[in-house]
Amino acid sequence: MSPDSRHLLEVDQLSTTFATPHGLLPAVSEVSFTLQEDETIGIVGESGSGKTVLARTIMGLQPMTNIQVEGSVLINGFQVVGASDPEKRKHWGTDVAMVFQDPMTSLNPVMRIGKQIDETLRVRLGMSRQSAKARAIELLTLVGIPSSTERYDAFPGELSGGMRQRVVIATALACSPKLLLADEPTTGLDVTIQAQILNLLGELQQRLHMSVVLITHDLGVVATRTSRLIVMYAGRVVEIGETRDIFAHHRMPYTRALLDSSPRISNPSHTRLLAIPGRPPNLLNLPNGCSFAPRCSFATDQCHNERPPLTPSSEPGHSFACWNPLPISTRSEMS
Amino acid sequence: MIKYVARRVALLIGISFVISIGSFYLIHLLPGDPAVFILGTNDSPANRAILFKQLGLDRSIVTQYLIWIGHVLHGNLGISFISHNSVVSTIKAALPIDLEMIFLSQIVAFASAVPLAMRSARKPDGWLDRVLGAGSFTLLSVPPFIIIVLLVLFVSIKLGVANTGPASFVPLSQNFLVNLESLVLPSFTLSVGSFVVYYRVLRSDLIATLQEEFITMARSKGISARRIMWRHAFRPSSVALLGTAGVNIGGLLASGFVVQYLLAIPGLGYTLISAIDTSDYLLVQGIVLVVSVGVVFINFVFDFIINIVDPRISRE
Amino acid sequence: MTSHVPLLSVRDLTVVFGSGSHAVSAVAGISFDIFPGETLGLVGESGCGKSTTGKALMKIVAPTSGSIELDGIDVTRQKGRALRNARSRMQMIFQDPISSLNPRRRIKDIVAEPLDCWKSVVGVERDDLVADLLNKVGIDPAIYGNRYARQFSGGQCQRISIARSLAMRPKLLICDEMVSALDVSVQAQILNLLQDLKEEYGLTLLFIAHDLAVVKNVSDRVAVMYLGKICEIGPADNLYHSPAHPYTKALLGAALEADPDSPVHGEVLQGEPPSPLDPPSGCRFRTRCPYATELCANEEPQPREIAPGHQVACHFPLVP
Amino acid sequence: MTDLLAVEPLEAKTPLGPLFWACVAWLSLNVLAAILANLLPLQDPLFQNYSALNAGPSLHHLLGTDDLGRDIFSRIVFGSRISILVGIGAMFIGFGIGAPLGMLTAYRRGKFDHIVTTMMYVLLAFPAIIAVIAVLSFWTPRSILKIIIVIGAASIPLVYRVVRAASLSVATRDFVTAAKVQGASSLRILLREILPNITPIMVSFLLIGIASVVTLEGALAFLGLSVNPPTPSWGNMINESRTVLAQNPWLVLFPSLALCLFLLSLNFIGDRLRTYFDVSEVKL
Repeated sequence: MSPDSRHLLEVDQLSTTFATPHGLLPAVSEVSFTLQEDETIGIVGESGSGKTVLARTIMGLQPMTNIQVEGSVLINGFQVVGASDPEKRKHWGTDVAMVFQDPMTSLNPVMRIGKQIDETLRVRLGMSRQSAKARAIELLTLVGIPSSTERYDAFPGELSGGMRQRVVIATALACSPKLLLADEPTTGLDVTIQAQILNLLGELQQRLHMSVVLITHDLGVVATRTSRLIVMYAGRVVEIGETRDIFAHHRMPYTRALLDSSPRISNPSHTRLLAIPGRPPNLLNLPNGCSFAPRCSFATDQCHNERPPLTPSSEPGHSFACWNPLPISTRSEMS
Repeated sequence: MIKYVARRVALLIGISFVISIGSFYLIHLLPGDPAVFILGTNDSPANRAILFKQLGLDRSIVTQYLIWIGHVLHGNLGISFISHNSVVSTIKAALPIDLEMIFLSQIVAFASAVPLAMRSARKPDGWLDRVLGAGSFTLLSVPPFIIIVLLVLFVSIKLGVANTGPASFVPLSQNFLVNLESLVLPSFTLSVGSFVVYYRVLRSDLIATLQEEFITMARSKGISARRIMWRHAFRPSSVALLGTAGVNIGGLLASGFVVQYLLAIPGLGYTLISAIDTSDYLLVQGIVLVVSVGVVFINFVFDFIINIVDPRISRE
Repeated sequence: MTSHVPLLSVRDLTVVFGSGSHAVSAVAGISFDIFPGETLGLVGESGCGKSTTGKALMKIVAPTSGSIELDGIDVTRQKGRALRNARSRMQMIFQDPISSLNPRRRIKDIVAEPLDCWKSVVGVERDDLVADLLNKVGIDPAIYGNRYARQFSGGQCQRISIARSLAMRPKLLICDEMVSALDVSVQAQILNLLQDLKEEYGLTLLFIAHDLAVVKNVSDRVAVMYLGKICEIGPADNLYHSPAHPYTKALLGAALEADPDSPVHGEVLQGEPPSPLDPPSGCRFRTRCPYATELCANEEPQPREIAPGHQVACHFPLVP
Repeated sequence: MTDLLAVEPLEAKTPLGPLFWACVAWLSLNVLAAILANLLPLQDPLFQNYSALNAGPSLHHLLGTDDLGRDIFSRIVFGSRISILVGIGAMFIGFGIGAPLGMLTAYRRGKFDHIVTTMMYVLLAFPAIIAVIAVLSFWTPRSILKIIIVIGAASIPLVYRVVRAASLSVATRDFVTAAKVQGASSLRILLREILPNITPIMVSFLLIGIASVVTLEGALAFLGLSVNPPTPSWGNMINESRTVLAQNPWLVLFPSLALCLFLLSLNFIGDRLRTYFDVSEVKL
């Protein structure tokens, strides 16, 4: 982290609240972080942790109705929060692009894949029909699609899941965005295909000098592919820091619990997992204090009544939200 | 794709075969000797001989069918013993009126349903959507024979608009403008039913499509809302619309019958009802056959269009 | 812990879907044994036939050929009541916890369903048994027994499914991707619960999953499937530590560990599995295998033992 | 651990609403009046009062009289009998045959399903309204029973398609497989697992189906193909009114209003029930 590098993305006290028939639902609450050029940051959390809503709020893709967004999101100097759709359209695709979770549903099923890529080129960059097609085929080759000229005319239904995700990536990269948000880009893909896609994203990031936000529920995906990591629980950042520090010196009991409950290949078989009791809280009915307190074995009265703020730990850039943090040098049983 | 079309054509032929058997068998539903009914008041030995030769009424039922279908395939549906006209020429004279009515009504229905459904879908539960929702739901419960009677009552009788009332029909070949005038109320009546169905089907499919991930993906590329609606949302949402339209054509013919009956417009419906009233059974049989096969064929064409619109269907 | 007489013995099982040019051998001749009290893990990527294998064992899909012997009785050709009888000794838990339970029934009735089908236990005894089963899986029958299935979360539904499957005291439990729809923290709860109940009820498990780490965690032995065939089968620790089939190695190499110090896989398996409509000749993995030779194209490798209980179907098994 | 098993409250459903209950009340009133028409203090619907031809609404004739001096109110009440009888009768036939067949083929699949579904598809392609008109015009003399049989038969493929689609979406879910695996018999699975899950959609389709049948009967009566005058029905009242449209608009307005309100109530109840039970995943 050299001090002179620019912050490409600055998220400050960002909250997203949905108005539902059953009350207000705070999907994302007071999230702040920054991202430098060429950096990859990971966001991990279970379902309902707010990671997907966070990604969409950063993009500014949320619908306008029944939703309240507060705080600020600056991407390359552009304020996303409060911007109108036409304003955002100018920066979507060129400043920031997104790769979605399910390649089965994120491509238009009745449009040839080539057309879905060159549509962006023609609408956004004003390219001619021929040059857009040539560029689209180039992009398909770039993301590793064999015989891309023929595949240009294929419908998404004719491709496998891994191939479709490559097409989604090609579409996202069409206007050379500076920031790529990847929301669970490999969930639902087989392990060997997952490895191919993650390698592809890593390669492209270096080659095209992008910053990447990698959102996942799988600690394995972020462990070796991100420099910094955010752990989310119930819509809040509960721990943030360099990836290595989080794995080795996590202070928040939830992070520990998440690591302990994932089975590992390196463990001998029949290793008893340390499961967290209960399940993630109902966002419509959050406890007053720490959201994790009802499931936490270290919880005290303070945890139940007062929300812990993000507190710096000993390593630079490492903070956690906990009243009773784990002692500094503990490593969990994993290593 | 070719395989799919071949399968559909085979099915079309099969269905037409079933329809031909059904239409053929109709005259045997008549209680007693069909010849008595078909000849009506013209029951003379000479006519009887002609009829027996034409239909082979003294042969086995299978032979009768083969004789009959042989005539049909040569474009001969027999000669009515009531009106002494060939059935085919009567149908040829009436059919264009139905087609014109359906054509006009469908233009109105699509031209109003598509843009309104799009506006509704853009803001579900907005004021426009609520008004159209309640309005279309109410219209769903008003049968066409009530619509046309009320239109005639208020427009032709109370307001006295010319050329719209009963028996004011003028053929297209005679006077184009008056012809159009005389078809305004009938076509409008037909278009109301179609509009309601098309609007509701397209609106709900558009709303579902607009929530799909690929629409969010298209937005994230920086494409305008208008382009997303037309290029990305409309096509995948139009499958049910086209399917409904195909099925609706059959219903339109029936609504057309009612409208023609009231206004004495000599289309197929009016001809059919008059034929039933005068017990002109050969004419009824001919109209049933032609209309049924026609409706099935239109359905087939719509199926084919759906396939082009959504390549997923033939791939299954 | 395991005896030498298998509880379940599968020989040359094939399942073919469709016919003619559309025929797909989802399972293309597999043989394996499961011994009483053990857990056999079955891993592979989507479309490899692992779920079809589980369904064929339960006869939810009809096996095309081969034999399935449970406790020495061939269940392959059984029909009607005999089949229903055999099924009560084998039970299955499905992937989608929500879809596994009828949303319009109360959970105590769902758990009692097998008992009601067989009329084996009735009246108060039945109610007590249901209550006991629900308690065993951590759901208080007094509070929740009368709720409808649709009111429960995924993890809870999976608990109810487990309770239901244990009602007839089956010998063999087939778990088809039973934790893959759950969050990590809930997944660990269910895996632990399964382990506890396995010991308490003396169950034998066939654990089908795509997640290598989960399979390793629960299994005594592991079988790896690729395109309808078993390519390697052996003791879990042994197979994970020194995989002999190139596919097993590639699969393990692609798996991600939650550890920043684990090596980043430089070489990953290229390409995608070929279509099962038209599988490659000889060894089915040869089109993606870095070690493939002409022999692999011409001759299908047969399973052979390379270590006690460790079999591999490869002409050139990797030596540790 | 049990204490942490928080159970979600059932999704709070939006209530059915006063309009729904108003429709139910209106419908009940219609049906009750039709059943009890003979016992109610109504005038004879066939009695011709020559001193009051084409009279407007008055105290003596609440909704006026027609061109033959018959009481419109009484004729509307008696006319509703035909519509209701045909609607319920035809749907009884349609559901009686179409529903069990649809459930069975969806559960069984295989060849039997393929044959029956293809056959139904063929029948469905045949325009039902034209088939009904054709059969009714040849199958003389017309009677209410014949009308019920013909419309009922024509509705079988439609009911079959809806029930099969609904059953199929249930039959492919894991809990049906689970029941099979536990040793449940086919009959038990059909009645215990599938039927409860498709009941809401069947009820809603039944109501909308009755509305369609009543509309069809109205159109037939309007064309003079239903019950013969002087027996009143909503359709033939509207038909008879068209000759005196200019002189006596009441004659068309009241039966039309009665028919439309009846249809609207049926459609509204059916639609509300469908959203209430959230069966939108099954496309009709």
